[in-house]
Amino acid sequence: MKYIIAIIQPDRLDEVLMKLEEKEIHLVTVTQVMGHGRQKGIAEVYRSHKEGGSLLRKIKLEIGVNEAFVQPAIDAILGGAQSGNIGDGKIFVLDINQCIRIRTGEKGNDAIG
Amino acid sequence: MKYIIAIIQPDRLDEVLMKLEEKEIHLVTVTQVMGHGRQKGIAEVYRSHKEGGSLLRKIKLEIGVNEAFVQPAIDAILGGAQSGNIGDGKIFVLDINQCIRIRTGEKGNDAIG
Amino acid sequence: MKYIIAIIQPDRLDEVLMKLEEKEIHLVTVTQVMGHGRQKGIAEVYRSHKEGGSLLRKIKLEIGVNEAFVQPAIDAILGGAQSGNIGDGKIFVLDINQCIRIRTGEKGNDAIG
Amino acid sequence: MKQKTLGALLGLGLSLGAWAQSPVPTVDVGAVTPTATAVVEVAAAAAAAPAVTVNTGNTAFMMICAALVLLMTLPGLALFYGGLVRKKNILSVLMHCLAAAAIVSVVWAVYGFSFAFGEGNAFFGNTNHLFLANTDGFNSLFIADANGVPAIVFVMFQMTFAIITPALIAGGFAERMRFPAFCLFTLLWVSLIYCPICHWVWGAKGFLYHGNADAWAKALDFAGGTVVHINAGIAALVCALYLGKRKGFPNRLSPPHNLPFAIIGACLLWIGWFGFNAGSELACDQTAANAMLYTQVAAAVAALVWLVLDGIYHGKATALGAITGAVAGLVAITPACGFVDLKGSLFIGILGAAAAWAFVVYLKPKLKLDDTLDAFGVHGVAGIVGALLTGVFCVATKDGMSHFGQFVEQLKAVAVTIGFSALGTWILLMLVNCITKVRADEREETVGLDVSQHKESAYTVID
Amino acid sequence: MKQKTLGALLGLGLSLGAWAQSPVPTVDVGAVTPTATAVVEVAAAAAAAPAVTVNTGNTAFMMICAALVLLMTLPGLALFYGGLVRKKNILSVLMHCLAAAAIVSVVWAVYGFSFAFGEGNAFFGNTNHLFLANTDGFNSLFIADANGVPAIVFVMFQMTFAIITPALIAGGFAERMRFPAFCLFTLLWVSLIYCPICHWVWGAKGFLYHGNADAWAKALDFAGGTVVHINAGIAALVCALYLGKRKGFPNRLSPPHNLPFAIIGACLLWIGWFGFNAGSELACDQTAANAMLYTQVAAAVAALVWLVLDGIYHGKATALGAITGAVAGLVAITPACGFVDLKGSLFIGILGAAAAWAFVVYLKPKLKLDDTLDAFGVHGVAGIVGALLTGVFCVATKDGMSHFGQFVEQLKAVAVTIGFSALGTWILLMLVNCITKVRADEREETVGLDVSQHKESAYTVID
Amino acid sequence: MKQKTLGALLGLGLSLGAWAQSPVPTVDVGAVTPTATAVVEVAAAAAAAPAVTVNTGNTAFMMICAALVLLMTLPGLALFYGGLVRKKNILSVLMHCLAAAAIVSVVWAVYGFSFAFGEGNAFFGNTNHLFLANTDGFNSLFIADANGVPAIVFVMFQMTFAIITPALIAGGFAERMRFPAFCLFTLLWVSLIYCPICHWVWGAKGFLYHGNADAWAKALDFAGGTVVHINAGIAALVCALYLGKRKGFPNRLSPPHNLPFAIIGACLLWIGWFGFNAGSELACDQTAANAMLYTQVAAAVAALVWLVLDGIYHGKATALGAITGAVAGLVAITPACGFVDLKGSLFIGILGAAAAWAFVVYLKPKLKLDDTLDAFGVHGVAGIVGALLTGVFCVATKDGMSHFGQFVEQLKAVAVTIGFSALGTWILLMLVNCITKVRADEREETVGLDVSQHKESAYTVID
Ligand SMILES: Nc1ncnc2c1ncn2[C@@H]1O[C@H](COP(=O)(O)OP(=O)(O)O)[C@@H](O)[C@H]1O
Ligand SMILES: Nc1ncnc2c1ncn2[C@@H]1O[C@H](COP(=O)(O)OP(=O)(O)O)[C@@H](O)[C@H]1O
Ligand SMILES: Nc1ncnc2c1ncn2[C@@H]1O[C@H](COP(=O)(O)OP(=O)(O)O)[C@@H](O)[C@H]1O
Repeated sequence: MKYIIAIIQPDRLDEVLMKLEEKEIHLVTVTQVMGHGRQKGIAEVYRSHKEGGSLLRKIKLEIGVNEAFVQPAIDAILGGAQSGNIGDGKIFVLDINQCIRIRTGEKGNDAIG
Repeated sequence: MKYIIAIIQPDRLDEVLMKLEEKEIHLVTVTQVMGHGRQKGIAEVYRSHKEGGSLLRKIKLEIGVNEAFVQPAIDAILGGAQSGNIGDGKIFVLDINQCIRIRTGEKGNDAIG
Repeated sequence: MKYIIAIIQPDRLDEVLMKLEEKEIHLVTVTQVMGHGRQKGIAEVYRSHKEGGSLLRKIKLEIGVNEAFVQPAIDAILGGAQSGNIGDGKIFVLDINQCIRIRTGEKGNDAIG
Repeated sequence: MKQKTLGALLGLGLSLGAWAQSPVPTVDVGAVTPTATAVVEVAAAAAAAPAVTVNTGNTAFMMICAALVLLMTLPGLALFYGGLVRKKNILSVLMHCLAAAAIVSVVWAVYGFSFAFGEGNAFFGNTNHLFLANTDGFNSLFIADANGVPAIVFVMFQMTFAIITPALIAGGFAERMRFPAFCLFTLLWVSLIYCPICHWVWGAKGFLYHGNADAWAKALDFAGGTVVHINAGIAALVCALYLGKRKGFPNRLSPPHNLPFAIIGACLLWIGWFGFNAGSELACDQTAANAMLYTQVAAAVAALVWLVLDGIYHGKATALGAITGAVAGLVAITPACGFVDLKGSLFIGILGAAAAWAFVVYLKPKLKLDDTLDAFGVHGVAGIVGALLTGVFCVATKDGMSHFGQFVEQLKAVAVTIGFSALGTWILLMLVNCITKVRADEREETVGLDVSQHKESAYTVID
Repeated sequence: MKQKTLGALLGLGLSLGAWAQSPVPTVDVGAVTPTATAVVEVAAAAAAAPAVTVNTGNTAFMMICAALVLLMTLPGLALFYGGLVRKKNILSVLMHCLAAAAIVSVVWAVYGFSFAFGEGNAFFGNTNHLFLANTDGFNSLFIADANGVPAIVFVMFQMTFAIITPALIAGGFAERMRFPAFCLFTLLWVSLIYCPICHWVWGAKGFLYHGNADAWAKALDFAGGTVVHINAGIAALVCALYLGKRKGFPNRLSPPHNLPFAIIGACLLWIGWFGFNAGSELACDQTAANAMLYTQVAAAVAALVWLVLDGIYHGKATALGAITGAVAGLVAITPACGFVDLKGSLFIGILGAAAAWAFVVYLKPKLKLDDTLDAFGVHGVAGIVGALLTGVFCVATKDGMSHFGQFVEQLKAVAVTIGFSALGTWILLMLVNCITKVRADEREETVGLDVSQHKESAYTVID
Repeated sequence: MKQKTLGALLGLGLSLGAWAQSPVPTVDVGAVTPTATAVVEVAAAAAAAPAVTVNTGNTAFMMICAALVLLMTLPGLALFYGGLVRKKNILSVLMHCLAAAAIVSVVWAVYGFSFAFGEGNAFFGNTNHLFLANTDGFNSLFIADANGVPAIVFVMFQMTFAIITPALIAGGFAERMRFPAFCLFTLLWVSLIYCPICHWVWGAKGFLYHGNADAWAKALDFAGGTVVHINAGIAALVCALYLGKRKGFPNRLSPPHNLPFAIIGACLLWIGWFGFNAGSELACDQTAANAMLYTQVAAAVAALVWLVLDGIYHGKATALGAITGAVAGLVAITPACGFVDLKGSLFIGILGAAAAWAFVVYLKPKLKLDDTLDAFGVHGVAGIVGALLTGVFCVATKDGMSHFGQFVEQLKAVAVTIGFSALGTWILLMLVNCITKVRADEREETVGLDVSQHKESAYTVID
């Protein structure tokens, strides 16, 4: 089982979720995050005080999947989030060594979906 | 050392934290997240605009523990968060290969607790 | 490749980001979290209702790096976040087994930076 | 001879005129009989004058005061309450105020005003003013009349009182009442509880109206301590008991989700209260001016008292304490503001806040009572203290009775109000519950009333 | 003989005086003929009196009303709109209201008032009042005059109307218009669209002013149904069409980011509307009082109608529905509030809200029209309904024409307003677009107008 | 012969009456000597009339204005300041306004008013009005009297000025002052700094009061440029310097946590300012009307100026700039609004905003001054500019002195205010610091003043 973490642009969320649904990936956890990256934001000003604008709003997706779904998930995310512009974000894939469905207590591959 | 990630219903947070305390697990990081899952929310309406209501408020817990505490932690979470209803959430267990306590710089198993 | 998760005090964020920049680590994802820890907050009161104050505002950093950058990243975080007081937080290091840059689709070590 | 009478007549006319600020005609009584007719005509006109003339100053004052009292509910009270609940319930609380305003406004225009202020008898109004019949121009039934304020302004001003009272009750059942039940309850409560009590205390023939010579209790209630605050406070207590505790009470309560909202609301309540208290004089005169100042002083000193008590008891002066204290002071001074002096307003503010603090902060936790937003703790307790102290600190008692005598009159009015409001509210709740479930079920409560009752969320999480 | 006439003269003077609240002089008629002269002088003085005296009551009322109408825009409308957009665009919406207030205030003082209310002819004002020339003291050109209200107060009161109208339009182009274009558009629109229409409908010689004997259409518009609401609603519709849909419309819309803000805004609009409607009487009298009450009733019943329709159609009564309904009712009653009775206000509130609901909730999605905040759906639709129904429910038609005749007059005024506003707005948009791009480009829209237009974010994420 | 005098007498009585809107008595002078007595009585009564009658229009106006000025502090200023600080400090800022209102209200009623407005001498008031003694009915000491406004209304109106002034200072020490110290400081400051300056500038015998024939400086200050804004601005500067910089200043500052709050606050300040400026006429007349319009125009043009300067300097017009500019304009026009004309109000608005902008945006960063919310930059700078320009643009100078002469008078008053306020504030801070620590320690500042000073958090993170 793999734990997929993806950071994407906020306005791509709906698109990505749609694409994931198409691949039968229904279970996703979404978090609002701030990204510090290559992409430079518009500097903000408040009277005399200037803000670097180095932290930009991003969306983080977390998806626990079985091996079979790793590639489909990645494709779905690329499909929905890729604009070719700086700031599109990243996908990280980590290993899961246990997964439990709280509702039922099921374990492992059956629990993840 | 293991990194436990649990997604639970918001109204179960206090219960889970209490149960964790009982198991001597005091260190937890809590994040507000939105869950896209099997559980369907109540569709919302704003004048003519309908919202799917497919994203529901959830709470994410992150707990770094030594092997000995993995099962107790899982039990505590199940004990506090299980209602038997769709939407109860998931627990994921990942491997940690290093842990450092910022305050002291301690490393490994002594640092985690 | 490693996935570094650090929980720090909110007022240390700028410092840590600066230190990371010095080490040429530009890509960071920042999340607002609540910490349940050894550090006890100031109990709050609302008329007759008392709040434990057991959840404190913290900042979570996530940094995906190549092996070579793991130690520099840790040093930067320690350098920026260490005050010696309870509540300074933790650093966790996890394994990444795949990383993709959404913008280009690049994979692995080239993608992470 | 003639000349003497003339001097008198002039003096009289003068003072009369000054008092009512209406033009004072005088006639040549030196020129005898021939003009007799003319004299009569004119004299008649003169007598009528006060009644037929709009006093623009008083009328402007009353219209603005009505707007200020509505501001107390929309958005004052809505925010004061809304900021104190959980994120998932704020819209339901705001809706309590919005729906109350909408429902009561229509009810008041259609029959509420007639039931409350129709002359009727000691207990009920009548149907003379259904659909605001007989409220054109001036109507000597309503005191405002004598001040050159059109009856319709009186209707509007009183409407805003009828709106805020049921809205106040929401503090008792917030976070757990179903919306349909709320609407029905509000409709019935304002018709069957508020209108009668309003008639008793302020109706020309009401049996608690000090202006009514043969009232059973000549209670002083300048701006609605009994009618509005005790009444709403008691009803809130009954609702809290009838509905039972919220899920997770008292161990898993959340703190206020947005204290700044609560503070904005409290500030607007404070400002609007000037319209509530000073406006209750129904004219813009010395008494109204005093009422405004005493209202301000009582609110201020009450806020200080709460801050000090919080400081002693909790170790810190809290912002929520400051606004709660201010509101308690405003509630306490409401029945008194037109009858007391500076000293009285200071004492009433201090004692009202102290009593409310003792109940809300000290006693309530022991009682395990889930009065969500302390509608009873603040409006009920401070309201009762204020109503009783009005008898103690009033500068002039009714018909010069002893202050103790006045205190007893106050006590009688308070007792009647408490009894009727408590009993009536309980009965209405049971009635409503037969028609539509009053209490939200566990799931509705867990997901929050905003989504479960209104299919809306107040805020977006991801933007 | 003489005595008789004299008696009459006194009676007259008396009533006159009473009506204008000016002192009533009386003369020694015992001493016959010789004083004839004196009599005349005095009578003259008496007649002149109203014009030269400030009526403090009316003036106080009008000044507070002006403040209330400004409150409708700052922060009422700003919040009502701002709460409904996305987090990343709220500042841009608030800026629409702030900038409109700043720009229009200056324009109005410099030439706007003169263009709108200068006597001029049937179509345009004149330049007699540039920089507020000839507005000291009293000016019989402006009705306020007769009520003892200084002309400058009339200028101020009307200024607040000129401010809110362009601000209302923002509802149509919110979340996608560039700020420089907005400023230029507002400047031109208030000068070339608002001022003329204002002159037609309220100018002494305007061809749509019922007070003008030789008007082409004697339309009744008490407080600005055509001038403000239909005008702004149509302009908003045109802007929405000209600018096109927002990115992601209609599939990827976000819900309101802060409904409580929208509700606070609606409440302040409601309160301020009393100044808007009652103040339009330009005096504090019976009519103003009626206007206030009818405004309240129409808003309340309209809110209920929307709640019921939402309940039937969506299954739940929504908070956004409650405030949208209330605003629709306020819009609908605006042209009517001084001409109808309770019955009329109830019907107009009901029908105005029902029509707006049908368009906004039912029809709009089918039209795929991106009127961001339903400025047309609420102000345009309810405005038109209200303007037409004023002809149906007015208690007294103009010159006692038939209600059908009055309805036709209303229709003519509405048609002219719609035509001119639509055409003029479209032309101005094209004009502005030649000077500076009107529509934000995709990137500006994606990152949000707050950052892209103002280099600011409304809220901090990490604190 | 007699008849002639009679005519004159009538004419006089008439105009007099008209002016004071009080009933005009007339007597039969045709019937000669015998009634002499009667005549005298009545005449006396007539003369007294204006003084003993409440002018309902003026009184209503003043009471509403007092409410508007309180609205400026609660919640206007509270939100304007609160929205600009960090999430963890907003409650502490709101508390500055709430506590100031509570403390000052009591102080004012008990002795503040007496110290400020008791006749006393050129420098101090007296104790004649402790506990508001001798403020019943009318008191010729206070100009309001002549306008038929009860003295108690004047007390209330002035109380709201005494409340907002210390609240304004909070802008200078926000985010780092301990609450107990704040309370003590406010108590002392209002008693020992505000009251005296208020007496100097507005007290009948004040040595800076233009109405005082033997004043040392006949400075024109219509609504409190020196007393309120310069005074508070300077005190804020001194506090900022005394307390030192906040932790992390200037490199690790956070942006405003909730700009919409700041904008709501600014809008309410704007609206309330009408009460502040127009109300300072103490009557509802032509001057008050002018003051209102000029206030509006100055605020509007000032907002535009700031937007343009931001546009040039930062590349974009900012929302924070719009409201900061508006407030600067309002501050600048405050001393002038009753003395200038349209031209003057435009220039004062422009120059006031330009000066404040230059200091806040351009100069301040170079000075490394941590005036948290620019209380000095806005109120101090614009206040000084406005006070001085009042001498330049006033339509009529005092005693027809040259405009340069008037300018010098203004300068003298400004200098005295600055000197006294600066010195006094510094001394009080040192004094307070001996009793209780003024500056929050590092930990209190880091966790935030809300939790460390009040044991509360403004918002919930997890719901
Ligand atoms: N190595 C990384 N570790 C943590 N977060 C990252 C990393 N790389 C990218 N991100 C997240 O993705 C966002 C987009 O990064 P950016 O560098 O703009 O994308 P790109 O890879 O297209 O240049 C960043 O703001 C950051 O939040
Ligand atoms: N595989 C997963 N990956 C990421 N998040 C998940 C996953 N499974 C469940 N979740 C989170 O848990 C929440 C509950 O999921 P749901 O399917 O409703 O629970 P259940 O497993 O009881 O059916 C989801 O909203 C989502 O946030
Ligand atoms: N083992 C852990 N798992 C998850 N979060 C942790 C863990 N240890 C520390 N944290 C986070 O770091 C924060 C600081 O923890 P605390 O115990 O106060 O630090 P210290 O290690 O200095 O005692 C906690 O509030 C929590 O959010």
